[in-house]
Parts: sequence; C-alpha cells; structure tokens
Amino acid sequence: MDPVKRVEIVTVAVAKPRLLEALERAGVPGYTILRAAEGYGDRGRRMADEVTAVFENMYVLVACSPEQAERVTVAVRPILERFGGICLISDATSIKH
Amino acid sequence: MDPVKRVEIVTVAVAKPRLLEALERAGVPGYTILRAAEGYGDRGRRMADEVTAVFENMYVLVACSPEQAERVTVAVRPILERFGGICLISDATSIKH
Amino acid sequence: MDPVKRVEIVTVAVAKPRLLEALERAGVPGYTILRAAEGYGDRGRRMADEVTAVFENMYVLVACSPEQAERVTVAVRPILERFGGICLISDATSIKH
Amino acid sequence: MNPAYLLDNLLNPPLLFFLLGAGAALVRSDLEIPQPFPKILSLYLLFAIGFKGGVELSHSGLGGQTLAVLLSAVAMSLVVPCYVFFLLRGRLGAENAAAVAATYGSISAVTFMTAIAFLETKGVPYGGHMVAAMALMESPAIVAGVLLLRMTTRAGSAAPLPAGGATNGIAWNELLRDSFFNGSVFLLTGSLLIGAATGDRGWEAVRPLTDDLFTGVLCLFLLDLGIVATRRLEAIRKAGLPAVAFALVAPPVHAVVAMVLARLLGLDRGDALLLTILAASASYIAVPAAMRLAVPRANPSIYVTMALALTFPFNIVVGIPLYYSIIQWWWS
Amino acid sequence: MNPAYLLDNLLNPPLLFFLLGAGAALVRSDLEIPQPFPKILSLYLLFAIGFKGGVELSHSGLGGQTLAVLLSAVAMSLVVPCYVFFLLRGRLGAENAAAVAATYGSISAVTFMTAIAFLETKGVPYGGHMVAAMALMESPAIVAGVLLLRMTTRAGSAAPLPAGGATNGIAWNELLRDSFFNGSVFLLTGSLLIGAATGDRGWEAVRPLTDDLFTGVLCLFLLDLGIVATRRLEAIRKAGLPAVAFALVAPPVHAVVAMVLARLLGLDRGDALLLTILAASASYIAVPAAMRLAVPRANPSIYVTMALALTFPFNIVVGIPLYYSIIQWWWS
Amino acid sequence: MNPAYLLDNLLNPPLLFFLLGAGAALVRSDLEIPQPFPKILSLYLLFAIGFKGGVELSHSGLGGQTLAVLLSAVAMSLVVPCYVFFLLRGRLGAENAAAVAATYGSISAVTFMTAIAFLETKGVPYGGHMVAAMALMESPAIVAGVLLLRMTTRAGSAAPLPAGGATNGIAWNELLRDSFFNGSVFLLTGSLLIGAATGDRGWEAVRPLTDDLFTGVLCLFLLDLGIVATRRLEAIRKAGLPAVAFALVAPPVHAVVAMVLARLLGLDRGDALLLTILAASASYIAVPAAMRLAVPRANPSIYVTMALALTFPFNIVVGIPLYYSIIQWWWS
Ligand SMILES: Nc1ncnc2c1ncn2[C@@H]1O[C@H](COP(=O)(O)O)[C@@H](O)[C@H]1O
Ligand SMILES: Nc1ncnc2c1ncn2[C@@H]1O[C@H](COP(=O)(O)O)[C@@H](O)[C@H]1O
Ligand SMILES: Nc1ncnc2c1ncn2[C@@H]1O[C@H](COP(=O)(O)O)[C@@H](O)[C@H]1O
Ligand code: NA
Ligand code: NA
Ligand code: NA
Repeated sequence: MDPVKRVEIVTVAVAKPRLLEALERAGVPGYTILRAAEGYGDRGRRMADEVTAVFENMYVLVACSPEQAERVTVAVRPILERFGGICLISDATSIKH
Repeated sequence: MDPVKRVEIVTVAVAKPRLLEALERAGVPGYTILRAAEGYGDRGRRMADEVTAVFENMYVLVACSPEQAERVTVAVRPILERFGGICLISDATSIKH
Repeated sequence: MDPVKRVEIVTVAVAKPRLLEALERAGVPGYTILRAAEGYGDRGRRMADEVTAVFENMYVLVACSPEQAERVTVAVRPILERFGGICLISDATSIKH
Repeated sequence: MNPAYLLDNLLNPPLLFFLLGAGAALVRSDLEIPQPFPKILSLYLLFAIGFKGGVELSHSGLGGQTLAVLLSAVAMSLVVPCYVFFLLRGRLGAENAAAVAATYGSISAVTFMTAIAFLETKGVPYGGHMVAAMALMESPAIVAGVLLLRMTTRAGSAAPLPAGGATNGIAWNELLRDSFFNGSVFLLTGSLLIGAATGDRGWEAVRPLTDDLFTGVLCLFLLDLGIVATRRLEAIRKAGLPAVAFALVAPPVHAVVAMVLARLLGLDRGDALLLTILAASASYIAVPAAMRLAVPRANPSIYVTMALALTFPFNIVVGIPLYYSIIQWWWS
Repeated sequence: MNPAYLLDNLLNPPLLFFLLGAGAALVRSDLEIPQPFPKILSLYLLFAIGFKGGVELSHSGLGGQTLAVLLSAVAMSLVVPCYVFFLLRGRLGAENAAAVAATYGSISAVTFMTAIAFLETKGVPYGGHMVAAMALMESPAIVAGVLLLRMTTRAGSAAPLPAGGATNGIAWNELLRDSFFNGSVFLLTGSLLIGAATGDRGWEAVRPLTDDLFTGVLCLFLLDLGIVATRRLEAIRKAGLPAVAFALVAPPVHAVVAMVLARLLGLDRGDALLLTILAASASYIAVPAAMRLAVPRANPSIYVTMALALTFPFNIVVGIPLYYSIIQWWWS
Repeated sequence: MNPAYLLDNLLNPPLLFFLLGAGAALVRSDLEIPQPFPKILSLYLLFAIGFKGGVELSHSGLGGQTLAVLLSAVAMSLVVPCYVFFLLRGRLGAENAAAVAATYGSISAVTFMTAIAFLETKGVPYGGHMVAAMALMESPAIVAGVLLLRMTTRAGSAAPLPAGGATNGIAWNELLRDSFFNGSVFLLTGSLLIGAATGDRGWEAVRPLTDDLFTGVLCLFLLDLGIVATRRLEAIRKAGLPAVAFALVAPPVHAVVAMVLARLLGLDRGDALLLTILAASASYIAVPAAMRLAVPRANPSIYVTMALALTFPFNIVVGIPLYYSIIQWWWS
C-alpha cells in the first residue's frame, strides 16, 4: 500500500502524440487513456460528434511518485496552454508498483 | 496549483440533457463526459449492451470550487433520485483554473 | 454526505468476468466500468487497436466502505498479478449510499 | 400448426443466427457484437424498411382499405395499453404496469422484419402501408401508458413527473417529444416519407444498400439480439411469474384479435400476417427509451426482459409460423 | 435558376436525409448516428470515391486538358487562401483568418459526392480526373493558410508554432505531415492510386461495395451531417456577422470564378459542375483536423461552423442546382 | 517463383490496401480505422467465409477425400505446436514458447481469405470443406499449446493456471471454453453450420452481403491490419532474433509440408494452395485472445508481433504467389 499521486489530464484527443511524449519525458511508470470524451470549458463545448477528432477530448490517468507528478505538470502545461484542458493532482494509495 | 473539488457523477446516459442543464445552473467552469459506461448498483446491472442507451451509464467529471461543488450536489440530487447513480466529491489541486 | 473509499482498478479487458466475480465476492454495493482504455505500464504499451480485446484495458471505479475496499484489494491482487494493471484507493464523500 | 412452416422458419438464416447468438450466451462464449454497432444495425434496419415501405406506398397510394388498416393499427396500440394496465397494476404496481402497457401496445420492428423475411422466402406479397402501420403504432402506446399512470395516480403522491421541472401537471412537451420524436420513430417515419416522396427513382439509388443487404444485416442483428436476450433471461426470476405468464400468453391472444380484424378488413394473407405480428409483438427499443425518461421508477428489468427475452423469441421462433398456419387455414 | 433542377435536387434521397437530420436536431429528437460510425462512413466515402476516380483515370489517362484542370485546381486552392486571409484578418484576427483561408481554399468531399449523385440522376458524365483534382486541393490550402500566418506574424509574438518543440522557425516536418499525410487526404489519394493501378479488374472486385452502396451510404452520412450541422448553428452568434456573410457569399463568388476557368479550359458540363463545386465548397474534415494542430489558437467554432453549418447546406440545397442551371444556360 | 504471380498478387486491391496502411503508419499519418470497427470487420469476414463454406459443403457433402483433408488439417494443428514448443522453449522460455506454438499451429483467417481472393482473380476453383478445415484448426492448437506447457512445468513452480480458482490441475472447463467457444471460432463454426443447413436458399438471401461485398470489406480490413502490423514492428527488437527468424522461416517450411500432404491426398490446385496457406499462417486473433487468459505470463509483444507483423505480411505479399508458383510447377 504505497502512497502515490494521481494525475488526471483532460485535453484534445488530437494532442495525444504530444502528450504521450511529454509523459515519457517526465518518466512516469505508466498511464491509462480513455478516448471519446465530450466536454465543456473555457474554449466552449466539445461535442465529440464530429467526423474527425477535432471536437473530441481524451482523459488520461497517471499514478506516479510526487517527483514524477511534478515533472508531469511541467511537461503538460505548454500542451494545455496550446490546446486547452485541465490537469488535476490528488492523493491515493496504490496496491501495485 | 489551486485547490479544487473533483465532483464525479455516474448516472444513466439518457439523463444527459438534464444533467448538463443542472451543471449549467450550478455555474461550473467546465466538465468532461465519458459515455458507454457499464455498471452495477441498487437498480441492478446496466450492461450497456442494448440497442438503445437504456441500460447505459455515463461518467462525468467536474473540477470546480467548493461553493460550486455544493451547488452541483444540490442540483444533481433529484436527478440521482429519479434515475439512480452516484455522486462523489474529493479534493485535488489543479494546474489550470 | 458520507465518507467513502474510491477504488480504481485498471487491468486487461479480457479479465472482466474474473474481476466482476472478485468484486461480488468483496460485497461492494456497486461499480462502474469504462472499456476501450489504452495504456502503458510494466507490460509495455496496450494500444487498444487490435481486432480482439487482447491489447485493451478497462477502467473500473468502485465507491464503497473502508472494509469493502480492504476486501476488494485482497480479491483483486491475484488478478493484477496475473494480468497486470493497477489499483488505487483514495478518499471521497458521497451524496448517495 | 402446419409443421412445414415451423421447419421452413427454422431453416431461415435470420432465425438460425438468433439461435446461434443464444447458444453463444448459454455456453458463455465471449462472442459479442461490440457497441455501438448493434445501435447502428438497428438504425440501418429502420432506414431500410422505412424507405422500402414508403416507395411501395408511393405505388399503391392511400386507398380506403389502407386507411382502415392504419386506423385499426392505431386503435390496437391505444386499446391494448388500457386493458394491460388495469390487468397488471395490482400485481406489478402502477409504474411497472404502465411501462408494460406501453411496451405491449407498441411493436417490435425486428419481429416485423423477420416476418417479412419469412413472407419473402415463401413469395407471399405484402403492402408498403403495413410499414406505415408499424410507424403509427409506436407513439400512441407510449402516450397511452404515461397518461394512464398520470390519471390514476393523484397529485400529492410521489408520482413520476415526465419533466424535470414540471410541478404537478403532465409535461406534455417532453412526453410528446419522447414519444413522437424518439430517435427510432423519427428515423422510421422520415425514411418512409422520403421513400414515398422519391419513389422508384430514389429506390433505384439506394436499393443495393436498403434491399439487397437487408436479410444479411438482419442475420447479424439477430445474432446480437440472441446474445442479449439470453443474457437478460437471468433477470426473469426478478420479474416474477405474472410477468412471465403475461409475456408468453399475450402474443397469441393479441394475434388472434388482429386476425379477426384482418379478416373483417378483408386483408390478404401477407398483410394479415404483418398486422398479426404487429399486435403480437412488444417494443424493446423505442418504448424503453421513452419509459426510461417518462416513468423512471418503472423497472426495466421487468418490461424489457418481458419484451426482449420472452415475447420476442416466442414470436420469431414459434409465433410467425404458428400465426401463418392459422391464417392459411382460415383464409382458405 | 431553372426551378426544375431545384426540385430535382430536392427529390434526391441524400439531400432529403440531410434535411431529415436537420429536422431531428431542430425538434431535439434524440436521433443520432453514434460515434465512431460517422468517421467510418466518411472513410468509406473517401475510399469509394477515390477508387472510382482512379479507375476512371486508368481509362482516360493524363491528357493535356486533364493536366490543365489539375493545375487550375491547385492554383485555386493556393490563391483563395491568400485573398481570404487578407480580407478577414482585420475582422477575425490573424489566426482565425488563416484557418478560414485554408478552409475555403480546400474542398468538401461530401459536397463533391452530392454533386456527383446529382449528375448521376441526370445521366451527365464526368471524368475521374475530377477526383484527382479534389485530392490535390486539400493540402496546398492548408500549407498556404499556415504560411500566410507565419509570414505575417513576426517572431517574438506569441505566434502559433506548428510543432511542440520548434523554437521560432516553421516546423515544416509537422506541417507537411499534417497537410499531406492527414488521414483523409492519405486515404483519398491512396485509393485513387490503387484504383488507377488495378483498373477494371480491381473495380470489378470492389464495385459492389464502392459503387452500388455509395448513394445509400451517402444518405446515412448526410443524415448525420444534418444533425451535426444544425447543432453547430447555435455557435453562429459567436462567429459574428462578417463570418456569416462570408460563408454565404464566398460560395457563389468562387463558383463563378471556377465556371469561367471551366469555360476557358473547354470542360464538359459534368466536369464544369464538379470544378465549380470544388471551388465553392469549404473543408470541414481535413482542414480542421490540421488546423487544430497547426493553428490551435484559431477558434474552431468560427471556421468549422462557417464551413459545416452555412456553406455546406447552402451548396447542397441551393448551390448545386443553381450552379448547374447557370452552366446549362452558359454552355448551350 | 513465377514473377507473373507476384505481379498479379501485387495488383490485387486487398494487398495494395495492406501496403497503403503500412505506408500510413510509416509516415505517421493519423489515418486509422476507429475502434471497434476493425473488430466488426473481422466478425463480418468470419460470418461471410463461414456461410459461404457451409453452402458449398452442402453441395459437395463430406466424401472420403474431404474427411482426409479435415483430418490432415487437425493433425497439422496438433503436430506443429509440439515441435515448435520444444524448439523454442530454451530460447523464449516455456510460457512464450507455448504461446508461439499455439499461434503457429493455428491459422490466420485473413491470410486464408486473401488467398481465396487471389484464387478468385485467377478463376481457380476451391472446395467449401477448406473453410471447415480452417475452422477445425483453431482450437486444437490452443489446447495443445496449453497442455504442453502444463505437462512440462511441474506443480510447485509458478506455472500459469488457466483458471482463477483451480489449485494445481488444469482448469479444463475454462480451457475448453476459451479454445472452442472463443468468439471467432464460435462465429466461424456457427456460420458454417448455418450455411450448410440452409444451403442455396439461405445463400440467395445473404449473398449480397456475404459474397458481393467480401473483397471490398477485405480491402478495408487489410488497410487496418497494414497500420496495426506496421506499428507492431517497433516491438520486434524486444522479440529478439530467434523469434524473428522463426516467424520468417516457419511459413515456407510449413507450406512445403502441407504441399506434400496435398499431393498425397490428391488435392486440386485451389485446395492445395488453401491447405498450404493454413499450414503456413499463424493466428493473431483467436489464439492471442485465448492465450491472454490461459497463459497470461506469455508476452503478447512476442507472439502477436511474430504472427501479425512478420508472418502475416510475408504470407500475403510473397507467400501466396510463391506457394502458388510451386504448386503450379509441381502439379503440372
Ligand atoms: N472544470 C473542468 N472540469 C472538468 N473538465 C474540464 C474542466 N474544464 C475543462 N475541462 C475539460 O477540458 C476540455 C478543454 O477545456 P477548455 O480548454 O477549458 O475548453 C473541456 O472540453 C473539458 O472536457
Ligand atoms: N458504489 C458504486 N460505485 C461505483 N459506481 C456505482 C456505485 N453505485 C452505483 N454506481 C453506478 O451508478 C449506476 C446506477 O446506480 P444505481 O442507481 O445504484 O443502480 C450503476 O449502474 C453504476 O454504474
Ligand atoms: N502508473 C500507472 N498509471 C496509470 N495507469 C497505469 C499505470 N501502470 C499501469 N497502468 C495501466 O495498467 C495497464 C497494465 O499495466 P502493466 O501491467 O503495468 O503493464 C497499463 O496498460 C495501464 O493502462
Ligand atoms: Na403490440
Ligand atoms: Na474551396
Ligand atoms: Na498454421
């Protein structure tokens, strides 16, 4: 039962390659991605109803150490600035790592 | 790094228009929706295998201020009473908002 | 507003029947499943792009009491050992249960 | 029943794929048609049958007999909910009785299509107006079910409000939208109208999709329904004996009523079978979608299980050949 | 305009399904084509039209006129973005102007296909090289839009970098990938080349899928676009009057320019209509996908709304019959 | 090898779409067939080929030669895993060797279908029982792979238990379910039986879907496989040289063995090619799904990469024309 940081990121689905690269740079041990997310935020409604992924978001969950979480926030910030979205950090305990 | 409330709601997918209206009334700054959720609860199993969305749930994530979270719970309660589901509130920090 | 444990599990989608059985044994009051999850972890990349569910993960959320959460971690551990994945436990308050 | 028809029916690919799906669910195979493909197959089938019906309607027009059939269909979809509601209210409770009433007043488009596939293998003709009859039977039953519930449960009770905001009246707005603008009703009606408007020229353009592929796609859809219906069977215990009994007895009873009507209206055998199947079948697509919103306290494990796991298999395996045997014997 | 064409067009199933979808969105029906099926329909249509164009190209080959058409098409897709960018920069801001410029320099494959369906109902022939022209018009417009923006906004500004890492130059790498290897451009071009390489033998093998089903699938896709485009209409207020005006005035203006070109090149009526529709239409699939990455600060509620909710319906409801009337009158 | 066959094969649309997909992945285009459509395409192909094989079987019946072919097929699917397991156990470890053994004992339905498309362009006939042979080869290989592993790794070791609860025996229950009731095996076998039962009448009803569209859909599926297989290539380094070598050497070796068998059984050229391709191909759909559960410690990056990224492209690009050249020369 180790304490970990839960990092959650929501941003546009088209930014996936960039986001994965950022997570890799931050050295996280793993991540999970859920696509086909709809949403609403500062940049208006994203209905995920397009014939392309233009208006589609993705949800990413990362469980990692506090230092890795720190690095993730740094790596992710420019992506959120360019494409919009949120990044939340919370605490959890993990039964595997 | 601002403290925020994470509000998570799971309810039937057909209630989406009502739920979005409730979130709007509560004045939240944004939300993210994942559809095609299966589940189990007091009202039995929802297998999301129907040809309609009748047995399908959706998962909604809202990051907002404590006051907004308060208003969300008030607005969401009648929906959960009618259609079933859960609403969880937890703490996080956000690198945007 | 009752305190609850949020248990999150990510593992391979093909293990769904086993996982549900484990949750049932643990006596949880409900759960929510999101399928079609991609991911990365100790066992490499799972792109969810196969024609079968071999490389697909699922995300499961359970809100329950601390004792139930304890039982879930016990029941889930062998599944994670066989198939890989993570299990996170965090705190939340629930407006239903 | 003429056993040849039962056998004929059993050698129909759509039915066999339904049984294959049921078998997959029984042996717990991991075979499944992944979502949202079943939804798309169902949209396709409504699009195809609607268009075809519309084109045939553009040939025949709306004669006196046609109007009489349409009227009878609507009448049945209003009368059935009334008797069902009062019959079952004591046993299932008002909400569940209302949902079951709407379910059995309405129709199952897939059962109808399976009956058409059955007629086509026998070369028996039928009229496009029967598709119009089907389209007309979905909404009235929904409205009837909700109104029966509202009229019999008085204000002050925790009666289900169709609308989020409505205080104690009926939210007509939402009720009409959920019943008449329901996705499947809308697509079926719209395709019917477009088919009627574009006639043969439109038909030529879409025929390879809507007609040639129809039976094959129906096979895939019934494969999925076989899996889903069989999985639902486990919920039967919760539904209770009265519900199970009703789900198996109502189809032949409604079928006989429809046959009498068909005889009185002087319908041909093909149209008679289709009217019979409309009466005998129960909705598990349009009605549940509407009930989920309008009567959320009704338990879908009861009304969907009845329609999908009992009435539907009964009709496509036994009902269609049985009803057709009777019609053959009666009409001759 | 010859009103017969407008009526003919209005009795075309694809257009009627577009209107049905629009109606569903207006009455807030829950009808929808669930994701990712619309994406798959769009891949199918690109695959089918590309293959067909390639096969026809394998018959006709690349003659002098063909090359002239292709060159004109590329030229239009480069010239249009330039004038649009400078016209709208003051009103919409540089980023939005660049995105709109690329949008209108590029083309809408679905509008093109609807025009082909229109020609086919009238039995008017057209050449496979028009599909090649379409394939060639997508990427240059994207590159032009991005370059215009980069050249007019100097370093030091918070200018949009096409690349995550690029410091102040243009990330050519990513720009070219996003414009030329964009999924829809890639599939269309690839199918065209495969069609051209395999010719009639390949065509026979895939014709039932790519040709016979084409119009039917187009109906389903337009049903979805009707829903989506109508929902987008609510964003029009945010787009502002200049954007709305441009979205409705640009199509006929670009159409007339294309007709003049078509006349000069001596094209037949069918090819003339298709060149006209390429010029008059605006992209809401390939260009937004590229702009989202290359110019993320541009607001898709502006450029997608213009192309999808205004220009597209205008072209398929009024534009196609209008342009064809003019061509008929002019060419005779 | 007769170079004309290689060229013929290269001008086949399905193969070209595979290469197009590979190209898209190489240039990092964002082209993809969104999930779950690839799964649905694969279900469609199994449904179609199974039905067709069943109908043809209903014509030919089960003669002596047919039974001999079926027996040989099953024998190969049992013998191959044995030698593969012992050959690779030292290099890849027991779990991975077992998974690779099952993979190569089993078959690739898509390779088989590509071979059928190849035969059809040449007008070479083949028998429906070859589809039955394919259906019969999937499950035994899975069972063999798991049994080999269980029999060679003793209790007390951290041996993979097929079942969650089984203590130290083999969970036969789950093993048989995962191998014989596996979704794709179940659908293929079920469609075969339905095709055999309904014969020509059933065939007429579903032919537009199952036959006419077959090649076109195969193109789309191979487009997806081209993308996915090429992406998997990056995992090759992890798989290691022995795995790579085996994935490229095994197909021609198994092919030659099958040709000898085919000659002994007196098969015609078409059936001979199909038996050869069954032996030479490796499973990346049914077997991985079963291995994931039965031998979860085996690394799918090894066995799926071998089958999908190496053996499959080898067979469809080079193998089919190569094997057919040899058969042509040998049989003449
Ligand atoms: N407060 C929030 N809570 C949950 N999701 C959000 C929130 N704000 C933004 N998002 C998600 O991030 C996406 C982009 O946000 P934005 O850039 O603010 O438009 C939205 O479409 C939502 O899916
Ligand atoms: N304890 C729980 N944990 C996670 N999800 C739940 C829980 N209870 C209910 N749900 C979700 O909410 C849906 C409706 O719940 P209910 O109304 O209790 O049947 C279920 O189908 C689940 O998806
Ligand atoms: N640190 C992590 N954070 C989020 N998801 C993870 C993490 N580690 C593993 N996962 C998920 O669990 C799956 C299996 O993990 P593994 O067995 O470590 O390969 C991965 O494909 C991810 O979807
Ligand atoms: Na009925
Ligand atoms: Na244009
Ligand atoms: Na093999």
